[in-house]
Amino acid sequence: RGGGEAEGESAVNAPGVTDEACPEAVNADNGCIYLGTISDLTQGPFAPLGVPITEAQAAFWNRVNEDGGIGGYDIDVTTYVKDNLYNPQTHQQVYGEIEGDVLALAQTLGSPTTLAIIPDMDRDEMIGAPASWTSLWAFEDAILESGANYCVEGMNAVDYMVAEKDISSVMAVGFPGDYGGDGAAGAEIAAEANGLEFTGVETAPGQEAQAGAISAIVKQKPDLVLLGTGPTETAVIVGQAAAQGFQGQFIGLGPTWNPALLETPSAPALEALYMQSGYWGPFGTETPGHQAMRDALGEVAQPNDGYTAGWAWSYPLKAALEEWLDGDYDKDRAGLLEAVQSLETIDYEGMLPEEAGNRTGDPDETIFRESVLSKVDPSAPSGVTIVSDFTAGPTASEHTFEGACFEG
Amino acid sequence: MTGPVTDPTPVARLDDVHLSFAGVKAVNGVSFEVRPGELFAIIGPNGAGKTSLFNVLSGVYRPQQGSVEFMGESILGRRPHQIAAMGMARTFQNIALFEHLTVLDNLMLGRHQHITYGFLQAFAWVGTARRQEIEHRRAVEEIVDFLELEQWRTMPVGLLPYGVQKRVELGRALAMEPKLLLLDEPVAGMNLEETEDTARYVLDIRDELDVPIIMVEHDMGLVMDLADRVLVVDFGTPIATGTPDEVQRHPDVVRAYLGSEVGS
Amino acid sequence: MTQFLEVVLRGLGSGSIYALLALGFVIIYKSTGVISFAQPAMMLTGATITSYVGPALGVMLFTGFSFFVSMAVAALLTAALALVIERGAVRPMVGRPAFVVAIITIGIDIVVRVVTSGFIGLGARNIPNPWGLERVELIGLRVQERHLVSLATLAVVVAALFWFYRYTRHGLAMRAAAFDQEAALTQGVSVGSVFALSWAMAGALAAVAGTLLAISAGVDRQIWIVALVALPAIILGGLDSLEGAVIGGLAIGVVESLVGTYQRDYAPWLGDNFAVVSPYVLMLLVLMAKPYGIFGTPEVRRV
Amino acid sequence: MSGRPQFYRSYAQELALFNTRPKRIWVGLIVLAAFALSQMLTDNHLNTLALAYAFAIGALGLNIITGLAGQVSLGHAFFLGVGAYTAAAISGDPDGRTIGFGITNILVWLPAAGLVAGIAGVLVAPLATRLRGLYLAIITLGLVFIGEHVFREWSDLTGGAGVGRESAVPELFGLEFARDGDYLTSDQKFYLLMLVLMLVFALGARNLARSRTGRAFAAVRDRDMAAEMMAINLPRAKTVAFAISSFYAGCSGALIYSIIGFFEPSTFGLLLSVQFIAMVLIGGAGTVSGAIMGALFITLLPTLTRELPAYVPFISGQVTDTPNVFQLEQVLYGLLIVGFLLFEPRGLFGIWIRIRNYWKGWPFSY
Amino acid sequence: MLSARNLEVVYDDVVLALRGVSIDVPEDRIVALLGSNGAGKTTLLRALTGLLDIHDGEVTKGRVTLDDTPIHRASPERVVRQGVRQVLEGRRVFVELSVEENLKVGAHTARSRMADNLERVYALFPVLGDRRAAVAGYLSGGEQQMLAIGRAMMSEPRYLLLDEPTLGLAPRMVENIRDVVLEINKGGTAVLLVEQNATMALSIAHHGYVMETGRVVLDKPAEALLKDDDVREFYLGLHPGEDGRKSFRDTKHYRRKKRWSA
Ligand SMILES: Nc1ncnc2c1ncn2[C@@H]1O[C@H](COP(=O)(O)OP(=O)(O)OP(=O)(O)O)[C@@H](O)[C@H]1O
Ligand SMILES: Nc1ncnc2c1ncn2[C@@H]1O[C@H](COP(=O)(O)OP(=O)(O)OP(=O)(O)O)[C@@H](O)[C@H]1O
Ligand SMILES: [Mg+2]
Ligand SMILES: [Mg+2]
Repeated sequence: RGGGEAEGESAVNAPGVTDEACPEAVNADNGCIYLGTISDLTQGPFAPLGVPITEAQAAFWNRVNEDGGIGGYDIDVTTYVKDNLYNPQTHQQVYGEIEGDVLALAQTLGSPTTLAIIPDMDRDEMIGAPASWTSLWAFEDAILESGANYCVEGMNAVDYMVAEKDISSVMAVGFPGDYGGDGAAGAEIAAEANGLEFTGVETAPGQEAQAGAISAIVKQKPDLVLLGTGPTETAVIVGQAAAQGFQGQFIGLGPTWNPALLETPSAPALEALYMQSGYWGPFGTETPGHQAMRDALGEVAQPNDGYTAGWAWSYPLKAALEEWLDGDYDKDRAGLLEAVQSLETIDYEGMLPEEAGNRTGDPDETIFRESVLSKVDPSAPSGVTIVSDFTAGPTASEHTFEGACFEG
Repeated sequence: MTGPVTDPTPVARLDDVHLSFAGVKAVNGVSFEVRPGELFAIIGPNGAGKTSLFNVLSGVYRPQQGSVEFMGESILGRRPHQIAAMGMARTFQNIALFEHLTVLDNLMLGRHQHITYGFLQAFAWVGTARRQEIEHRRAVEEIVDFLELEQWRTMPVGLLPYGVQKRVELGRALAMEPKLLLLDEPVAGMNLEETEDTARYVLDIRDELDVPIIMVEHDMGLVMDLADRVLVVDFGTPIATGTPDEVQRHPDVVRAYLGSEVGS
Repeated sequence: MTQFLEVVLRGLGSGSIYALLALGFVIIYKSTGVISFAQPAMMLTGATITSYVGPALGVMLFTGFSFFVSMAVAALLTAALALVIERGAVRPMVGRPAFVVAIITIGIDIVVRVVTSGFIGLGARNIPNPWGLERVELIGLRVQERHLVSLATLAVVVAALFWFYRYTRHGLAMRAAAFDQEAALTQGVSVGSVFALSWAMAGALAAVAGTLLAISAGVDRQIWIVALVALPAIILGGLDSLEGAVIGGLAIGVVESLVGTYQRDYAPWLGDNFAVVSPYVLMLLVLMAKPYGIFGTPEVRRV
Repeated sequence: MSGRPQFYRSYAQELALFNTRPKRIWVGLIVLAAFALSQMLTDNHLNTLALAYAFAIGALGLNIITGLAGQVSLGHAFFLGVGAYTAAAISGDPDGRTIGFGITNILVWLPAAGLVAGIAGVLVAPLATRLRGLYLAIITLGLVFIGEHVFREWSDLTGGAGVGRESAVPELFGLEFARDGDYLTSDQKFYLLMLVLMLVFALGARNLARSRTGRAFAAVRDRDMAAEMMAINLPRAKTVAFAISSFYAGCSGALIYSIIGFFEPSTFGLLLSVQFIAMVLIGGAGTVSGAIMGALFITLLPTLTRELPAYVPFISGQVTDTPNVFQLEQVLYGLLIVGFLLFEPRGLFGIWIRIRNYWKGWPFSY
Repeated sequence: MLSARNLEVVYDDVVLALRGVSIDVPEDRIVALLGSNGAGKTTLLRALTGLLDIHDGEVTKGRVTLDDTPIHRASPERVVRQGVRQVLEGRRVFVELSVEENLKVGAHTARSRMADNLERVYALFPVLGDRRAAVAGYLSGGEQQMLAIGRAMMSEPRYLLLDEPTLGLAPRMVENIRDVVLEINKGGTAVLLVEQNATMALSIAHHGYVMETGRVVLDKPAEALLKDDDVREFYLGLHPGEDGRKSFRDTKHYRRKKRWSA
C-alpha cells in the first residue's frame, strides 16, 4: 500500500502512509501519515494520565500540520486511537488491529503492556513513543523515550537532598515494578553512594491501602521519603503521615502529582513537606515548547503535567519523520528505524536540551541524566514551580547503566 | 419387642436407637429387624420419626445411642455413600430426583456403584468405558420395561407428571440392585389408579426380585393389604409391632394414629 | 499500647465504611438471594453526587451541615438510580438462577462506573467537609475526626435498620421473599416492592459509604475497589446477617489496620502489601471453622 | 441406514457421540470451516480467534465445575495463573531474569501446566466440599486475591508486579509457533494449534459429561444429599471436579499467554474470573458447545464493541470529551452482557436451540 | 362469591391447561374440587389468585370475579388484600424462618390483629405453639402442612383455597385437617378444597366439582357426587357390585384405559 505512483522515485512504501489527504486534513494537498495511539483511556488505573497525554499529542501533531506538515504529509493521530484498559492482552490485540494501518505508534502506554508487543514491533519494524519513564526503554531500540528516567530521577532526588540538607536516611515508598520500583532502585543506588540508610517500602494502589506505608514512615522517621505512587496515594500518605507528626521531606516522582491534590485536605501538608521531581519543566514553565503547547491546547479544564508529557514525548517522533522523509533512507519502516538511530540531537523547543535526543551509541551513553525539581505553588498553573532546573547529581552522572534499574 | 427371632441373619437390625435434634426427640429407643423377603411397614403420626429412622439407616443421621446393622455388619458412622454401596436403596418422601437429567440418566445414576471405570477412561470413551456404558444401559432398559417408563425415557424428569416421577424414583432405587429397599411414602399424592399401579410394582419387587422392603406410608389401605409386619411409632417411641391386623386393633395405635375412621 | 489502641481505632474508622457497604450487600442478598456486584458503582456514583451537591450547598449552609445534607441528597439520588436499575434489569430476572443475575449486576457495574467516571474527570473531586485529616484527643488517644464521623454514621444507620427490621412488617417480608417468591406472594407480600426497597436501601448505604470514604482524599475513579473489601466482611459475618455485616466490616477494618502497621515488623516474609489481602485470609480462616460465617444461617437441608 | 424414521439398532449406536446423521454432518462442516478459516482470514483475526480458542479451553474447564457439578467458582483466574507460570517457568530462558528451565517443547509444558494447576485444585477442594453457593463463590474470589498477592510478591517466578515476564515458548519438535514459517505465518500456526487443542479438550469434556463421572457431577449439582445415597462419594466427586476443571484452566492459561508472549501478575485478577463465569453463563451453563460459544462471544465482544462506535457518528472521538467513543465501547460491553442475559437467559445455546427448532419445522414456523 | 367463568389458561403461549372452566365458591361454603393428576386444579387456583404470571401462564379467555368485580388481572398481593388466600401445593413454608416468623409473614396484610390471630392459630394447631421457635424447615411433613394452613389464617381470609392439604398426612391428621377446615368454615371463611382424598373432601363439602384435562366434567352437590358411579369407582375405589374396597393385592396388573363417561 502507500502512495507509490504520483511521486515517482520518492515513493513511500510503508503501511499507514497514503497519498490521499488525511480525513479532516489541514493541508488538503498533502498525503497522510497515520500514527497509532494505544493508551489507557477509560477504566484502567492510568486513565488520568493517558487521557491528557493523548489530548496533548493530538494538539502537537495538529500544530505540525498547521506548520505545513512534514515532507508533503500531514500527520494523523486521531483515527487510530485504542484503549488498552492497561491490560497486556488487550494491548496486544489492539496493536494487531491497527498495525497494518499505521506507520508508527505516537504512544504506547505502560510497561507490561508495551513489553507484550515488543516482539511484534520488532517483527513489524515498528517504532513508538512510550508513555512512561522507565529505565527499561533505554534498552529497547523501537521505543523513543524522552528525558530522564525514574531511576535517574530517584538518584537526583537523593543527591539534591544530600546537597541541600544534612540527611542520613532515605525511604522509597511506591508501587512495585517498572515505576515505583525503578525510582526506588535509583534512590537506593544514590543512598549507598552517599552512605545513607535506605529502606524500601512497597505499597498498593488505593486510598485505604496506605496504612502500612504511613506507619512505616511515621515509625522510622526517614529524612527523605521518595514517593512512587499515584496522586491519590500521594495525598493520603503525605497528609496522614504529617497528621501523625512526621516532619521529613517528601519528593515525588513525576507521576505522583496532580494539581487537584491542592483541593484535598492534604494540601497544607503537601505545601509544607512535598517537592515534585520532573523530567522537564511543569506546565507553566517559560520555554518556547511550553508556550507552544499552552497555545495549542487553549483553555484546558485543569492544567496537568500529563499534557506536558504528551507534548514533549512527541518531539522525537517528529524529528525522526523529518529525518526519514528528508534523508536518504528506504521509504519503509526499516528506513524509519534507521533514521531514528541516526538522530544525534532533537529540537525539543527548549523543553529539554537538544542533546537529550541523542540516539546514537549504546544506552549507557545516551541515557539523559538531568532532571528538575519543583515546589508546590498553588498559584502556578499546574500547582508547582521549578526550584532546581536541569541538573544531574553526582550519582547519576557516574552510574553505569547496564539494564533496567528495577530488574536489580 | 420384635417377635420371636426365627431367622439368624436379619437384613437390617436396629437396636434401641435414640436420635434427637436440639431438644426434639425424633427417635426414642426404637428396635426392630427386617428379615429376608419381608415387607415391613412403619407407620405413625406426622413427625413421629419415620423418615428419621430411614435417615438413620441410610447414614444421613448418626444416632446418639443404639446400634444399627445392615447385612450383619454395624453401619454406625458409615457415610451414606458407603451404606448405599453396600446395597441399601431408598426413595424419598419429597421426590429427590436429579431434575435436569433424563429418566435414563437418573436410572444410570442408580447404577453408579456397579460401573467401575474411572474419569481418565471417561475422557477417551473407548474400551472399558464404552463397554460398561452399553452393558449397564441394557440393565437400565430392563427396569424401564418393568416400570413401563418407555415413553418418558429421554425426557428430563423435572418435566414429568408427579406420578411418573415417583415411579422413576422407584426405578432409580431398583437400578442399584438393592439388598434392601426403603420406600418413604410411595403413594403420597397419587390418585387411586396410580396407587394401584404402585401397589402392584411393590409386590412384584418383593416377590419376583426378592428384595426385602421397608415402607413408610400413611395410606392405611395399602399398608394393611401389603405389609407382612407393621411397626407403629409415636413421638419417636415404638408403641406396637405385629401383623397388620394386630396393630390395627391396638388401642394405642387407634388413639395416636388412626383416629376414628379405622382404615377406610 | 497507646499506639496499638490508636491503630485499632483507625481500623474501626475504616471498618465502619466497610460495614456500611457490607450492609448494602446483605440487604440485597437477604431479600433477593443475589449478590449485587453493582454496589461498587453505586458507591462511586453516590460519592460523585455528593461532590457536586456539596459545594453547591456549601455556599448556603455551614460546612458540617452541608456535608450531611449533601450526603443525604446523594443517598436519595443513588437510591433512585438503584430503583431504576432494579426495575429495568433485575426485576425481569425474578426466578432465574442467582448467578445469572449476579453477572447482570456486573454488566451494570461496568456501565454505571464508566458513565460516572466521565463525571469525575481525571483527578479527584473534593467533598467539602470540616474534618479533613484533623485529629482530636480522646481519653489520651489521638483519633482522626473523620473516623469518629464514620463510626457515628454507622451507629445511626444500624439503629435505623434495626428498627426497620424489628418493627416493620417489611423486614420479615424481605426475608420471606428471598426464600420463596411464590409463597411470599401468596402471603400478600409484594415481591416487586420488596426488591425495589432493598435495592434502594443498598444504594443509599453505598452512597453514604462512598461519601465518608472520600472525606480524606476526595473521589477518584478508583475508589470503587474499596467496595470489594466488603465481600470478605459479609462472608465473615454470614451472608444473610445484618449484625454479621457490621461486625465483619469492623473486624476487617481493624485487622487490615493492624496488619498494615505491624506486619512489616513481625512477619515481613508475607510481602509488603499483605494488608490488602489480609481480609481474605481472615475470611478463609473463619470459614474453616464456621462454614456459614459467624452469624450466618446454615442452609436447611433435609430429605 | 435407510428408511425415513431412523431407529437405533443397538445401544452402541445410540450412545455414539454424534448419533444422528444431521449431527455428524453439521459438526463435520463446522470443523472443516474452522480449519478453512486459517487460509481465509487476516493474521490479526486469526490471532484473535486463536486466543478465543485458548480461552474456550478454560471455559470448558469452568463449565465442568460450575455448569456440570454446580460449584460456582470465581477462582478460575488463579488456576489459569498457576498454569501460565508453570509453563512459562518450564520453557523460560535459564539465564533470564526469571526462573526458567529452557524446555520449550509444548508436549512437556502443557501437560505440566495442567497437572500443577490440577494439584492446586485438589488442594483447594477440601474447602469447597464444606461450603455452598455464594459462600463458595466468594471464598474462591479470596483465592484470586491471595493468589494475585503471591504472584506479585514472588518476582523470581513472575517478574513482579508492574513488570511481568515472558510466557511459555511454544515449540513442537523444532516447529516454532512464534515465528513465521515457510508455509504458514506464526498466527496461522497458532490458530491451527489452538483449534486442534480446543477440539481435543472439547471432545474430552463431552465424553466426561456423558460418563459415570459426569453423571455423578450432575447429581451433585441437582441434589447432593440424594447423590450420596446413590453411592456417590461427595467430597471425592467435588475434588475430582475441581481437579479436572483446574487442569483445563492450567492448560488454558499456559496457552493463552503463549500466544500473547508476555504477561503480568495482575492479569490473574477478579476480572479474568468474571469473564470466564460470563462465558459459561452466556454460552448456556452445562453444555460443551455453549461454553465454546460463550468463550468466542466474550473474547470477540471487545473487538466488536471497538468497531461499533464508528457507526455512532454523533459521539466524540476526543478522549477528553464526555461521552466519548472509548466510554461508549465500555458501556456497550456491559450493556451487551446485560441485554443478552435479559433476553436469552438460556444463553447462546438457547438461541441455537431456537434456530434449530425453527428450521426443523421449516417452512412451518409452528 | 368467588367465581370463574369460561376460564381458558395457556402456559408458555402453547400449553392449554384450562379449556373453559366455570366454578362458583359461594360465601360461607365448602367446595370440593377433585380430579386426577394434571387435570388443571392447581392452574385454576393460580388463576383465581393471580399467580399465573410467575409461571408464564396467562388467562386468554373468560374471567374471575370476586363479588362481581373482575380480579383476574389483579396482582397476587391485591387478591390477598381482598380476602382470597391460597395455600400452595407442597406446603412451601419458609424453611429458614422460625415457625412464628412464618406466621408473622402470613399476617403481612393484617398486622393490627396479629397477636389475636397468633393465639387462634396456636389453638387450632397446638404443635405449632409448642415449636414456635423451631426452624420451619426441620418440621415433619405434616407439621409443615399445618404451618402452611395456619399461616394463611393469619390474615383472616374470606376465601381460603387449599391445594391438596392432606398430602402426606397421617390418617388422624387428615381428620384433624378436616375438622380444621370445618371450623375455619364455621368462622365464616369459604373454602375451596382441592383434594386427591375424595372421601375426606366430599364428607365435608357442600358442593363438588370434578375436573379432567382442563374441563369441569361433573358439577353437583356433594351428596350427589358421593352417589355418582364414576366417582365411586375412580375416586373412592368402590366397585359396582362389590361391597367395599378391593384389596390392593387383588388389583390386576394391566393398565386400565380410563375413559370419562360424563
Ligand atoms: N435435621 C433436623 N433438625 C431438626 N429437627 C429435625 C430434623 N429432622 C427431623 N427433625 C424433627 O424430628 C421429628 C421427626 O421427623 P420425621 O421427618 O422423621 O417425621 P416423620 O415421622 O417422617 O413425619 P411425616 O409423616 O410427617 O413425614 C420432627 O419433629 C422433625 O421436626
Ligand atoms: N408452569 C407450567 N408451564 C407449562 N405447563 C404447565 C405449567 N404448570 C402446569 N402445566 C400443565 O398444565 C396442566 C395442568 O396442571 P396442574 O398443575 O394445574 O394440574 P393439577 O390438577 O393441579 O395436578 P396435580 O394433581 O398433579 O397437582 C398439566 O398438563 C401441566 O403439565
Ligand atoms: Mg416423613
Ligand atoms: Mg396440583
